[in-house]
Amino acid sequence: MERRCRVSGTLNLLIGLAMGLNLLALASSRLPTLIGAVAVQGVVLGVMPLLMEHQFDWIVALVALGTMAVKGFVIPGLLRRAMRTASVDREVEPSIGFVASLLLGSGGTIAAVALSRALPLLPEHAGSLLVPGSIASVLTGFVLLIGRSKAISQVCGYLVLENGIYLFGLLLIHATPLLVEAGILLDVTVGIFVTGIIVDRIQRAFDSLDTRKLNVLRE
Amino acid sequence: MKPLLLILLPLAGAVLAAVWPGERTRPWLMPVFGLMHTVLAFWLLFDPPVVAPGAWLAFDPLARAVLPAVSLLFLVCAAYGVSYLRVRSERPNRVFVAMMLAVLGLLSAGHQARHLGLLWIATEGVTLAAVPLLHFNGTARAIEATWKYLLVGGTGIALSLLGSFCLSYASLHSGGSGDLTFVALAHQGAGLSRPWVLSAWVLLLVGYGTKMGLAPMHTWKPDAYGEAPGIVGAILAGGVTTVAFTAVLRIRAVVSAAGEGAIADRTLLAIGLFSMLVAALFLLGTRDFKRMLAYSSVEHMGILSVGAALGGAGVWAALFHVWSNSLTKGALFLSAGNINRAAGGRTMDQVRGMSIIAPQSAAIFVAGMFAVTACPPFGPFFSELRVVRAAFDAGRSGAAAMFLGCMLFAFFGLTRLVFAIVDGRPRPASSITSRRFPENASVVMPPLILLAFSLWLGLATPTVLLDAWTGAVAQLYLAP
Amino acid sequence: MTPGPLLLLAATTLVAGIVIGPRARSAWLANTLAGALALVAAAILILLGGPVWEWRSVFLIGGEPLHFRLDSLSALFLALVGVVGGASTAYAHEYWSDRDRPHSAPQGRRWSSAMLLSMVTLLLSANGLHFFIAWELFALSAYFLITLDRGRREVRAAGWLYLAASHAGTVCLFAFFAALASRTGSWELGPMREHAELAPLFWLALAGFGLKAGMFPLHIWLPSAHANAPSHVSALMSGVAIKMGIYGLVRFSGWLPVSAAAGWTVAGIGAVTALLGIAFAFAQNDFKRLLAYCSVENIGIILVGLGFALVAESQGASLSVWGRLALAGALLHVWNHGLFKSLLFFGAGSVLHTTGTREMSRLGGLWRAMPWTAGLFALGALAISGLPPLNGFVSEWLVYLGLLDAVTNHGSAAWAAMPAIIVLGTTGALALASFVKAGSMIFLGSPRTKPARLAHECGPWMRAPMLALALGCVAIGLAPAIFWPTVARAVGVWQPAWTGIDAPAPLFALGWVQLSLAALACAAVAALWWQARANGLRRALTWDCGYAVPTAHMQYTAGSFAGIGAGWFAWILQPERRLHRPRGLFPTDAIRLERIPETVLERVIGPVASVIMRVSTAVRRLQHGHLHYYIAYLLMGLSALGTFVALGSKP
Amino acid sequence: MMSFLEIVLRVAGWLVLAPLLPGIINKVKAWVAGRRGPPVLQLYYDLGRLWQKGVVLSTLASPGFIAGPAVTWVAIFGAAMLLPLGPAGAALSFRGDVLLLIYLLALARFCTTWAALETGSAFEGMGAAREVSYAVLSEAALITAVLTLSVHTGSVTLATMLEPAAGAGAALLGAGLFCVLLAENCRVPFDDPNTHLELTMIHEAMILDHSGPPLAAILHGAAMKLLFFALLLIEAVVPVGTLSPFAAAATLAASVLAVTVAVGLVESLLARLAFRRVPLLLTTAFLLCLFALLVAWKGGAA
Repeated sequence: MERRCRVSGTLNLLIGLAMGLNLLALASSRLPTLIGAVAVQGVVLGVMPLLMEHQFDWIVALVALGTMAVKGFVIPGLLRRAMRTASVDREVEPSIGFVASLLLGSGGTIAAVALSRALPLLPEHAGSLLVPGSIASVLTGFVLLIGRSKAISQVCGYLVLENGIYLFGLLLIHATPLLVEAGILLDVTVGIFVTGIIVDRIQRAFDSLDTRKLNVLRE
Repeated sequence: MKPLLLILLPLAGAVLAAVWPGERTRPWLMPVFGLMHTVLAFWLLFDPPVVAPGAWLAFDPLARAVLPAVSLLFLVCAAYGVSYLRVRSERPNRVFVAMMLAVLGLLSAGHQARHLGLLWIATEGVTLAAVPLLHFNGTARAIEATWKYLLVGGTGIALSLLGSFCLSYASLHSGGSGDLTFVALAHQGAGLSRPWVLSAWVLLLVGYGTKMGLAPMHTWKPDAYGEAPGIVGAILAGGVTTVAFTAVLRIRAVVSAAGEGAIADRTLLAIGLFSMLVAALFLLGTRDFKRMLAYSSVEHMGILSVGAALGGAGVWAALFHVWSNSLTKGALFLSAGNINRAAGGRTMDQVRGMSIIAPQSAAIFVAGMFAVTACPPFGPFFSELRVVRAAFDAGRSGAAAMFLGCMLFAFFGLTRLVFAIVDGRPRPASSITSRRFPENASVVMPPLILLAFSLWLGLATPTVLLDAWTGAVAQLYLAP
Repeated sequence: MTPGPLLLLAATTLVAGIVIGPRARSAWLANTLAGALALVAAAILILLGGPVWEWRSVFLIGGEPLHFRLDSLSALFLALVGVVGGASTAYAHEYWSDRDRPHSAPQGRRWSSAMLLSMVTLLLSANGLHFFIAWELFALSAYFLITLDRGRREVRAAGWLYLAASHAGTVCLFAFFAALASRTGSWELGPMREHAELAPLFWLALAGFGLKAGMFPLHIWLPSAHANAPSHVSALMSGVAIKMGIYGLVRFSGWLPVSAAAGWTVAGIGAVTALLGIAFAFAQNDFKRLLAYCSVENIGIILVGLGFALVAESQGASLSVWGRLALAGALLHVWNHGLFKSLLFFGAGSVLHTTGTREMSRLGGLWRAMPWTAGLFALGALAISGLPPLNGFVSEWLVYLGLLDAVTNHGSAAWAAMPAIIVLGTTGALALASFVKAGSMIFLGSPRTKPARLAHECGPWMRAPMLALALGCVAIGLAPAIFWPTVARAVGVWQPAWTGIDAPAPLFALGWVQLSLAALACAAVAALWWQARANGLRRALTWDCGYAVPTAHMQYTAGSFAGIGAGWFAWILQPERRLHRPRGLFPTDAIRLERIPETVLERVIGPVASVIMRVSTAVRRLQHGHLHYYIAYLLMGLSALGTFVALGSKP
Repeated sequence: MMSFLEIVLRVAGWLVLAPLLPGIINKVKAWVAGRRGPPVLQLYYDLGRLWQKGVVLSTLASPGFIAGPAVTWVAIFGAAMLLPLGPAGAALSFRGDVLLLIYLLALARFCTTWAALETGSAFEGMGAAREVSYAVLSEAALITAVLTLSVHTGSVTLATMLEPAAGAGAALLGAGLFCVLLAENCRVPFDDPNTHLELTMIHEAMILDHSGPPLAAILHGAAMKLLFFALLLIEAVVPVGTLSPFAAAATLAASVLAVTVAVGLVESLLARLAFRRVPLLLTTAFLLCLFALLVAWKGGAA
């Protein structure tokens, strides 16, 4: 019992860390910082399932490792490469200012806590911050998607969004079969690979990753 | 076995295409595998297999009611694709053919998925597989369209994943075993935790609605349909959207089993009418006939979700409309592709006098336009009439009035644009480009065949389809 | 003998016409004429008191079994379709010949077969679904007929206006039929007066069918469509097509329970339509537009008859039999207007064919070049002005008589009947003015322009149909008693309480008077002519108060002729004038241009449409190509649906 | 149905007596102006002379130019035959004949204007335009008057409609009908039959180019029309139908004379209205008839 409390305590600590990383992602004015924040968040998320397990389970361990690898290293690496090849200046160029983004992010976090009050939790999840954490990350992802104009930073936003969903998925890690987890990984990896490819193509077609240039198609 | 074959066969074809050496011969893989798929699908349509209740993948009544339409559409488009890829021989077609077949396989998976997660994975797969198809042309515009499709669609998909999680979490309350097949979920019924079900419904509706292209999540549609080749547009509008629609239907059944059917129907009605309104307003002013098709498809998605909101009769009519819309839209997209190539332009400022340059395609385009605006004797007339009748049956006269008003404005916009490009004196430029892309049977027959199917569907709806739809309605409304 | 075989024959010929039309010209003509004759024969079999013909089949179309029914009411319209359809077929043979129109003539043949076929199906269908399908096909084929001459921009514009308006009507009918089917639970049509809950549906029918019939203010599409269509199509449209709207109204007002309010409304709309329609007609300078507006007027007269029939029916059919007279008059006027309006459009067509202009002020003196056309047009003008001894008078007389009886009954209907009678009288006087204007400006005086001087008479294929229609006008005018029973049977179908062949009006006496008047007139003309010849005829320049060299431009023009009357209706006509007065001692030029806009279209619909388009433009700006906003829309949609659900699902 | 002799008498009466009225009017005008004036039978001489004269046809005129006057005359004659003469009744009477009556007058108008426009002269055009336009108002007034009568008597047959007096509304109706009479016959103040300024005429302007027998037909027709309206006015106001034949005949004769003199007096005392005022006067006539209708309606309701 007290192990559970300690576990959920450390878990909540990590979740709090992830939320903090959200705010960092929002505040970071340079791409490398942003990518870094996202990478660290990925690693943190990867650790969580191990903590939630009462007894050691290979498959879960594999999933955790896979997540850590992909979210923490592969994708950030990809993005860095894209950034280097595109030789974009490292500024983030927000279309929503940093302060505004921060306010939105923190507002989102508060809203997340408020929303999660309305949603009943199972007893074993009582007191865990998973739900507010995930909602906060999703909202942060949206703010990044809406408020950043570089393709790379939008991809980061998308990643944060995915992380939020992953956080939520942890609620179900006991109940739902691995299928969903596999789904997450598949989605993230394939999604990011494709994103990487497209980012690359955008860079070649428009020799820039500024998506504000991508508004030819309009009414 | 057969249901699984429906999925594996095209995927195998995709692999084959990926390794196939001959650039000229590769396109033939599409019609070949398409034909096998269609034969299989109609075989299953005529003699439906028994479905194990716990199965994750099965050719259940709902799949039976929709999948053959997609398969048929794909077959005709594939036949068209052969000649299309011949005229576009300057582009490598390896990825294109492989991904077309992959899309078909994943579509079949999505239609047959009876498991929340599986359904989501299949839909996601379709989304990603369609990406290379979208920027087949490789132009900057195509890439921009793809980027928007990917991010908007991806966000939608992410939300639907979150929704699926919410639904499964809802099922964990009152001791759910975590079995996410729709049957099991519906069986839990009122046991599902109400707040989670509702949030799941919202997230899933937005997520799959993005794939369907319901307003305001439709923004990717005009760009994607506008820049993709006509054949891809046809598959997207007639196939991919239907997966999302069947997903919505399945989830709606679970939600109503949880006792929230009324609010689910209200949301469907609201978003459907909103989509129709937005589409009508866009259609009134748009000048690009391929984007026009996209908005018209938004309108028809609205019609589908209105139908889905009107109870059994409405869902029946909606399934009917899935068929008639897929086939008619297919005809429109293919003939639009012909016109686009012949005229070398897409807006009513660049394109004029197509009745002189490409008479047959223009005639098909006009006929298809009348068909898609619910003029008899084509399919959509009958299905939309049934939707309206269902609305009156459900006592929703106001909804019916708004529905018809949007139809009217859509008609104004469509006729305005279509006749602008069909009539008048052609531009000299287009008479040159048209010589490079002459009309021949291989590009005229496929849309004509689709139109003929739509006609046949309306005038003499085959009984097997009738009871397929009835069966699907029974499956969806069996929940207590 | 049942009409079945004849109808089958007609259907086959029409279907064959669609197939062979583009290629075999003469074969198509013979074939379609045969079909038209078969239709007329079939209609006559029923109108002569034959039993109602009914045919059911297990063959499903759109999931509904075929069910055809031909009773006196539909036979009445079927006969009109046959007569006018046949006439316009023959007329088109020369008027829209392959020699002049190599491209559009073949298409024209195909589409007119299609239109006739769909109208016949519409008249026969006893199943709502098939009725509606036929209705829509008829509207579409009419569109393609109107825009036969697609090359011209104004034709396309007129065609699109027609298409848009007719689809607006279709949408009303969409709702009407869907609601009917959902409330009765079946698509079968038939008397359902006992279902009181169906009464509100009549308003939908009124909007949908009235729009096609051209009732004010839904007539906006009519003038430009009739004016820009080829004349044989105008004749078909004006003679038959708009009558399909009337058929729908009569048919469903006979089947559905109709509230008294609906009756009053129809009558009121009819009166307004008649008066304003003819006011617009009087002011026109384009003779085909004049004819088109005059169709609006006649529809108004028909609606007045129908409206009072509805009022009578709602006050107790057996008590107020005057409604029977009004309805009979209206139905007879359907025939009459079909005959003389097609005749007039044919006449207008042959003028247009040879002079190439629709401006009355560019014509004049054509009687010398085209005596046949002039004479027949004059006859048509007499008939349409409702003057004895021709058919127009008979039907208007019946309507008047019905209204007068309503007045003398001192019932509540009298309050509406008295103004209606006065309006009808005024309308008649204005109609007379309009057609004196049209006839004289086109055919009398001296040619105003070169084309008018070089005009030539039309050939036999255009003359024969006009003669046939003119004969019809004379026949109904001189022997109304013969035609009464047919109309009476149709009325009996509409309201069983009004069955019976005995005429409540002395049609026999009227017929004799008209006959003797006609004879007397001929005798008087002959006598006068003979006496003048005996005393010696001398041709000389028009005296014109001794003006030495009168020129063609000194003649009164269409505009100046209508000046006084149009001035009284300036409030609705809103003429747009461009006036450049002569200035100085030796003025070189002076211009006075006048244009009569379609007021409802340009002053009401136009602004509304532009507002809607502005909204659409504003909405379309949201699709500005910025991905960030697209995702923001997605988020908004999410939150909107969330709140909707959260608010909506309070247990 | 009446005997053959009676028909002949009636026809002869209409043909012979009609041309007397214009003569009387002119005599009255001359008398008021203190001149001797033309003989009362002047029109007879003119008709006789015209019937013998040759015809000058405009080069533009079609056969309609001759047919027009003939049909006009027949139409007016037909209307005259439908008009009941007190107890003698009409030559032919049936339900709804009153409408035929009105439309026969319209037919006459159609033919007159048509014939007028044959010549392509601006004056004829002018006259015709005025004729058809003012007819709109006068026809409204006439039909309202008819409506009044049929409301009053509850019948739509002239013979019964004209039998009793118009009751309370008689004075209004008489005034209205008198205006209609003046307008329809183109007398002052609507039109001036013998001014010499064609610009200001209606009826005379329309027949400028007619000559010989057609002109004779027109003049005789006009005279019949005048008599017709006089009789209609009288029978609407005076219950002639209820009197004994001789009394009725006397009353008719006397009151026709009275109406004619009245017309003459109006012509000599009033000046012709400006054309833009004409519609005003006609509307007044229409309103008079309308009030008569309302009175009759109240009476009928009571």
